[in-house]
Amino acid sequence: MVSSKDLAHHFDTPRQQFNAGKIGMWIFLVTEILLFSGLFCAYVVYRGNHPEIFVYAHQYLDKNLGALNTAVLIFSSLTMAWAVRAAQLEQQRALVVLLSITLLCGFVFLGVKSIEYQHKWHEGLLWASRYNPQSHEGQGHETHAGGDAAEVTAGDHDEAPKNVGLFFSIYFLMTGLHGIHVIAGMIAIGWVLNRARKGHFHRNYFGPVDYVGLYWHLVDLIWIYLFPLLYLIH
Amino acid sequence: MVDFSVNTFSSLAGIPLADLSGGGSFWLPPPESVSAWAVDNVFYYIMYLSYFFFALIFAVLVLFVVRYRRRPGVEPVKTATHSLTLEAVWSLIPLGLVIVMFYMGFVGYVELRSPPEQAYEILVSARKWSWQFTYPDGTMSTDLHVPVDEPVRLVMSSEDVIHSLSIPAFRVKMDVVPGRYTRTWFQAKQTGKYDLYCTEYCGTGHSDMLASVVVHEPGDFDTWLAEAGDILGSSATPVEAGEKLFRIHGCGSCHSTDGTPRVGPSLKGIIGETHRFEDGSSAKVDETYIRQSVLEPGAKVRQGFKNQMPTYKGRLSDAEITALIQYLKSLSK
Amino acid sequence: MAEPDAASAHDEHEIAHVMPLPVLLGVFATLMVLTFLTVAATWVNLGWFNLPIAMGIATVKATLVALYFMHLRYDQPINGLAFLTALVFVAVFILITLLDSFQYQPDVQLYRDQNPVSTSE
Amino acid sequence: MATTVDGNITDLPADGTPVNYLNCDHGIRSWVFTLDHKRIGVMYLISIMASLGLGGLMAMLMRAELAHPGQQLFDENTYNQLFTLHGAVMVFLFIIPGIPAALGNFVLPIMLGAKDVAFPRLNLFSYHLWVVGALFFILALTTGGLDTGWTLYVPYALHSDTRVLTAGMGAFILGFSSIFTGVNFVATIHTMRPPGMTWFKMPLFLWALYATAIIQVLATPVLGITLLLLSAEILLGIGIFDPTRGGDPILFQHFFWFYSHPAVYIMILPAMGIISEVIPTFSRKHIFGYHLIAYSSVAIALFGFLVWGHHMFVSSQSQLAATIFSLLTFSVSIPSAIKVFNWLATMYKGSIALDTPMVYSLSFILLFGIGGLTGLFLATLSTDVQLHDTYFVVAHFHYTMMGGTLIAFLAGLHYWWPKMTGRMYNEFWGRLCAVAVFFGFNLTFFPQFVMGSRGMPRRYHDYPAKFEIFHFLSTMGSFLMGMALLGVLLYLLYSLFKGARAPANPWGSATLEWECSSPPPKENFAETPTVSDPYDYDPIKYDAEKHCYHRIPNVE
Ligand code: HEA
Ligand code: HEA
Ligand code: HEC
Ligand code: CUA
Ligand SMILES: [Cu+2]
Repeated sequence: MVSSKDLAHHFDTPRQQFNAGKIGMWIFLVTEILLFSGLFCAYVVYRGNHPEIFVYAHQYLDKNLGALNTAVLIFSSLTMAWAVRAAQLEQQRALVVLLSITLLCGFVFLGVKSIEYQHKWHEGLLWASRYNPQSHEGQGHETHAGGDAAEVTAGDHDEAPKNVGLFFSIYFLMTGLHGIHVIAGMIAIGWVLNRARKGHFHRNYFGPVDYVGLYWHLVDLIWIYLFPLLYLIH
Repeated sequence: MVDFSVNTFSSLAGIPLADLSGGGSFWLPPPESVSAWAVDNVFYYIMYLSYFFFALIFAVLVLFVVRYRRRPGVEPVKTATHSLTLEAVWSLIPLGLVIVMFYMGFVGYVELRSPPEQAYEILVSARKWSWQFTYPDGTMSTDLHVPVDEPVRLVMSSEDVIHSLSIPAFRVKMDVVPGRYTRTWFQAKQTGKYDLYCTEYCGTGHSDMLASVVVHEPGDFDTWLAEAGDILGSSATPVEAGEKLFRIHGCGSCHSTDGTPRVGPSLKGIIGETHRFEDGSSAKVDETYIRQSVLEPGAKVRQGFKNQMPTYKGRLSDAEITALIQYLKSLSK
Repeated sequence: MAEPDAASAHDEHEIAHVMPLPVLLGVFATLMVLTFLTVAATWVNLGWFNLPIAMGIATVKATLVALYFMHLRYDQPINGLAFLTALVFVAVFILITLLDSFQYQPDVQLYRDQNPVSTSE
Repeated sequence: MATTVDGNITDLPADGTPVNYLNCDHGIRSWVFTLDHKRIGVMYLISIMASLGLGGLMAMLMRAELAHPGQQLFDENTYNQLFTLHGAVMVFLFIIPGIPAALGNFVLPIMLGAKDVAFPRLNLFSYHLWVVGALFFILALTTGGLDTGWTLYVPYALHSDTRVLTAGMGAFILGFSSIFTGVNFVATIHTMRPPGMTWFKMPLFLWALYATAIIQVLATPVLGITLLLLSAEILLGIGIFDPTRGGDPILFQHFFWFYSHPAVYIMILPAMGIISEVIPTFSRKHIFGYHLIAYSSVAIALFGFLVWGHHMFVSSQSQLAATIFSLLTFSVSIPSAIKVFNWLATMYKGSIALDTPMVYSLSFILLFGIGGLTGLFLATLSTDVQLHDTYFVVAHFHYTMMGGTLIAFLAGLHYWWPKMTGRMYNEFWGRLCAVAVFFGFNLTFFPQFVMGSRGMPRRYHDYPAKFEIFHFLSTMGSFLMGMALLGVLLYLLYSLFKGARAPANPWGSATLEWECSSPPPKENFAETPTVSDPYDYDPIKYDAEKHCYHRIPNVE
């Protein structure tokens, strides 16, 4: 029941084909991890040497929006993993629905991000060379129960340590690169979704769903670290 | 065009293949600093090991190729396809040897990197493409002058890109990095003149970024310092003073005085000319203009050039600039 | 080539392990709770200790995602191995670089104190 | 037809030449969009040869300029662009893809007994990426060039008014091309091995490619992010690397070398793999110490990640880090030593034939020996202070990259040439040029050791007269070598048209790629071949009147 178009000429069994694809995907994820490692390295080096910059600057990030996006991504990870299960069990309708939800979550995530970026833009909280903060009336996000006093007074400039721009350079690099990966993931999901609607997948051929799933989970994984590193600094 | 004629060789004939004077060898120049041993000892240790291993490999290789060359009727002999003992031998012996290598190198490195406490400190400032050495009394020079038999510590930093200060005769090399200090030191063993190179690629003038190290008798050093100290005073005319300043402050690395443009325009006979600028405006070159060019070069950027000139605000006194202007004027005639 | 009887048995699969629904939902719930915890942890000031906590929780979350959402727990070991290798090398990269930059920071700081203009934003 | 005898070929077309991957279908599209690993390998081969020619041409020009002190042909800026582009082209366009993507692509699946690599589409994509990357390089070269040195150090790269962005983008794309090759090879070796091909039945060339793939996958992404950060620095001014914005230029060097040191083992491991195939074949002896050679490849790959700081001993890296890096660097030299001695031991009591591939392999052992041993001078902390950024380093890495990798590449090229093209090249010219290259090479680069240790800095357009003799000799040598290599190109091209038809197994090798006809059929093997010890030459018997070897399954 494996049609020849599902099994490439150079493979013997669907299992061999699936495992090959899976290893391939994992190796690719490895490269993605090392791609991000550069940014994490920069982050660690600068935070290690200039903690004051990070403590001062992180409060301009909106913790709540960050948390919201975290939730959205985790939920999308659930639907994605579920979609893989659906594909394996040939539950075609469920597959289509779940993939659609995942894709939707992607859009929500990007929406929230763009709101955050707009704020930064207006307040001039940009990377080193464009960093010129406006008067901080606008920034009042960081006011949850017991936000510690040291940070609330950060409005006036003489409080500001040197080279705060570096924090925002790193912030935009990390979230930016992650955002690009989200978009790439969404394109991939869109492609799988389209094939799912045409009913391409069955219990002996669901590799693409699984691989795209892995990729999407990695994007989630990276965010799981970005969130506390950028938004939740003390 | 390149000439490969025979007389090339005759022209080369003069050069000695090995510089054996004063402990130099085919490989290394004579060691002129007290810590040269830090490099030389381990260098020769590795060198002789390399001779040995290369000879060994070469000999075995030739022997096998000759002895076991393929000949009709001669079949290869089956021998062991592996032998832990053998393989252990030729991994453990090298292992031991390299551990010694590392240790010797480490000891030497520490020597080269730890200047004695009471060393004579000279500030080094590197820029495209010249060196500037500042002595404790504020005196500046473009060649490095040091007293013999006295430890000298160099505290270095760069104004633009990364450079690297290298004095092969002293076994000294250290990068000069913008935005931070780097340090190195040496103690010259005898008076003389030695080469100083820039060994980190820094652009167009990289291979011209040379200087000499002049090692003086202690007495001579002080007299040199004294007169190098006040340029205006020690020179007969303002023009002469201006000429010195022009050298010391490295103007020459960007400006020729013979009319050929380099990174910056040639300064030959510019006084009185009218120059157009990148922003389209133009002005007559006079004292005020030159003063401005030196203090805020970006203000008027000469057409066809980029705003690459560093400002000399705070580095040149008003009197010195006047001297420079006198010198530039003298070029016009 | 799939045996028909394999198809009949629910959740049985001849190519790869199928993740039971309860597991998926359970993992999701845990992840959400942990997310809330990290945010909550920042409401109380534990000084330097906040960082390890945040990182610890993040790592637990990451592990859950990797093991269950990404099937690593039931996958061929090689994939997990690849994943771990990546992490090890990332650690090497970051730690050695960090160690070095810590070591030479004083020379940078000294320069900045003495030449304030040249390194402002 | 010799080719039909033991190749598993079923049908013969009218003209008598058996169907093979070359003549199975025609037209440019059947090449540009092929999924056949063999055709992709061939396209890679042509491309990297062209790159080698380009890089070599620039090298010749550089040497001409350096023949004498003072300006000969070019001004400083032109010279700076020459050595930068020479280095960048040779590294990113030639030597990194060189052996794995060209020769590896062709033989890996066949050696494995597989029909193709795991992901043929990815394989083709990787080649197309290579072409795009190369185009970016050409673009940079033609529109303003590049003058940063191949190491792209900041802050100079930020100040340079040449095409840093274009070239950086090119290198970025080439990086992904290399990554995809690596992904493909790992997946292939893990999942495409036929029954019987256990890990330790694999030819050592495959072990080498596997180890290489590990590095490609783990290291190259860091080059990617480094180049992204560099571009962001230039375009946006993010300040991470820019001291005038509170950034740290040394950090860039850490990033760069975290990739670029492992990259040198991307260059050498496949080369060592080729040597491990050629030497046993032409000695008709089982390779000595198979397991240790296999393990040492992996060991080199992994240790190679822990030593990048040895490029920064005088860069104002901290003394602590420098010490650690120096110590770890030596750890790599041990596995290399093991390989060298095991190759020698393999020849012991063999029956050594000095065919061209073997001549190259022998010169590899000598030249890489020198290159590696001089690496020890550089790995040693105090001596590196004297030698860093002098011609000693230049000589070191040419002995390893050119004397090592390029020579091994030539060995492999001649070794598999009959298999790839179905033609034999002229042995006499082959040996002659191999010897000429050897002497030309040493004349070019040995003097550079001497002037280097005497203090001659690298990347110098002009130099003090005391170094003239060495530079002059070096230039002479390089012209000799250039001519020899041109000779190689010529007789190889000649053999394509006039060369004798190649039998399936001209050298008497025991690995699988010699079981199928030369050139191989499209699917490599009609039925999966039986796997046996790749270095057992007993069943390989010489067939005098056909001048080729056959596998006679020996009956115990
Ligand atoms: C194919 C590429 C290749 C290879 C294989 C190597 C191999 C090695 N390299 Fe090299 N290296 C480069 C390419 C390569 N290198 C390049 C391109 C640069 C310069 C980049 C730039 O700045 O532009 C460089 C620069 C470089 C430096 C920095 C120098 C400087 O800039 O100051 C150092 C320092 O440690 C170094 C060390 C080594 C060592 C220890 C090995 C070892 O792996 C060698 C191991 C081999 C042997 C040891 C020989 C075989 C063994 C024997 C013959 C038995 C006897 C052995 C013992 C007694 C130990 N290399
Ligand atoms: C694979 C790597 C590789 C190879 C093979 C070579 C090959 C050569 N290199 Fe290169 N070189 C580097 C990598 C390489 N180089 C690197 C990385 C640098 C550092 C750059 C930097 O500092 O940034 C460097 C720097 C460098 C310098 C130092 C420049 C300086 O510091 O000022 C010199 C100087 O002599 C030099 C010379 C040569 C010579 C004479 C050859 C010769 O061996 C060339 C011989 C080859 C040929 C002559 C081509 C022949 C081929 C054919 C004829 C086939 C042609 C095919 C077609 C035309 C289709 N190289
Ligand atoms: C790093 C290179 C560099 C150095 C060092 C340098 N200059 Fe310049 N200079 C330039 C460049 C480039 C220009 C043209 C652009 C401009 O006008 O600012 C220039 C312009 C000038 C001009 C205006 C020339 C004209 O024709 O209008 C004068 C005068 C001048 N420099 C004097 C000096 C003096 C005096 C010094 C040393 C004390 C000096 N420069 C050092 C690069 C340099
Ligand atoms: Cu300054 Cu090179
Ligand atoms: Cu290295």
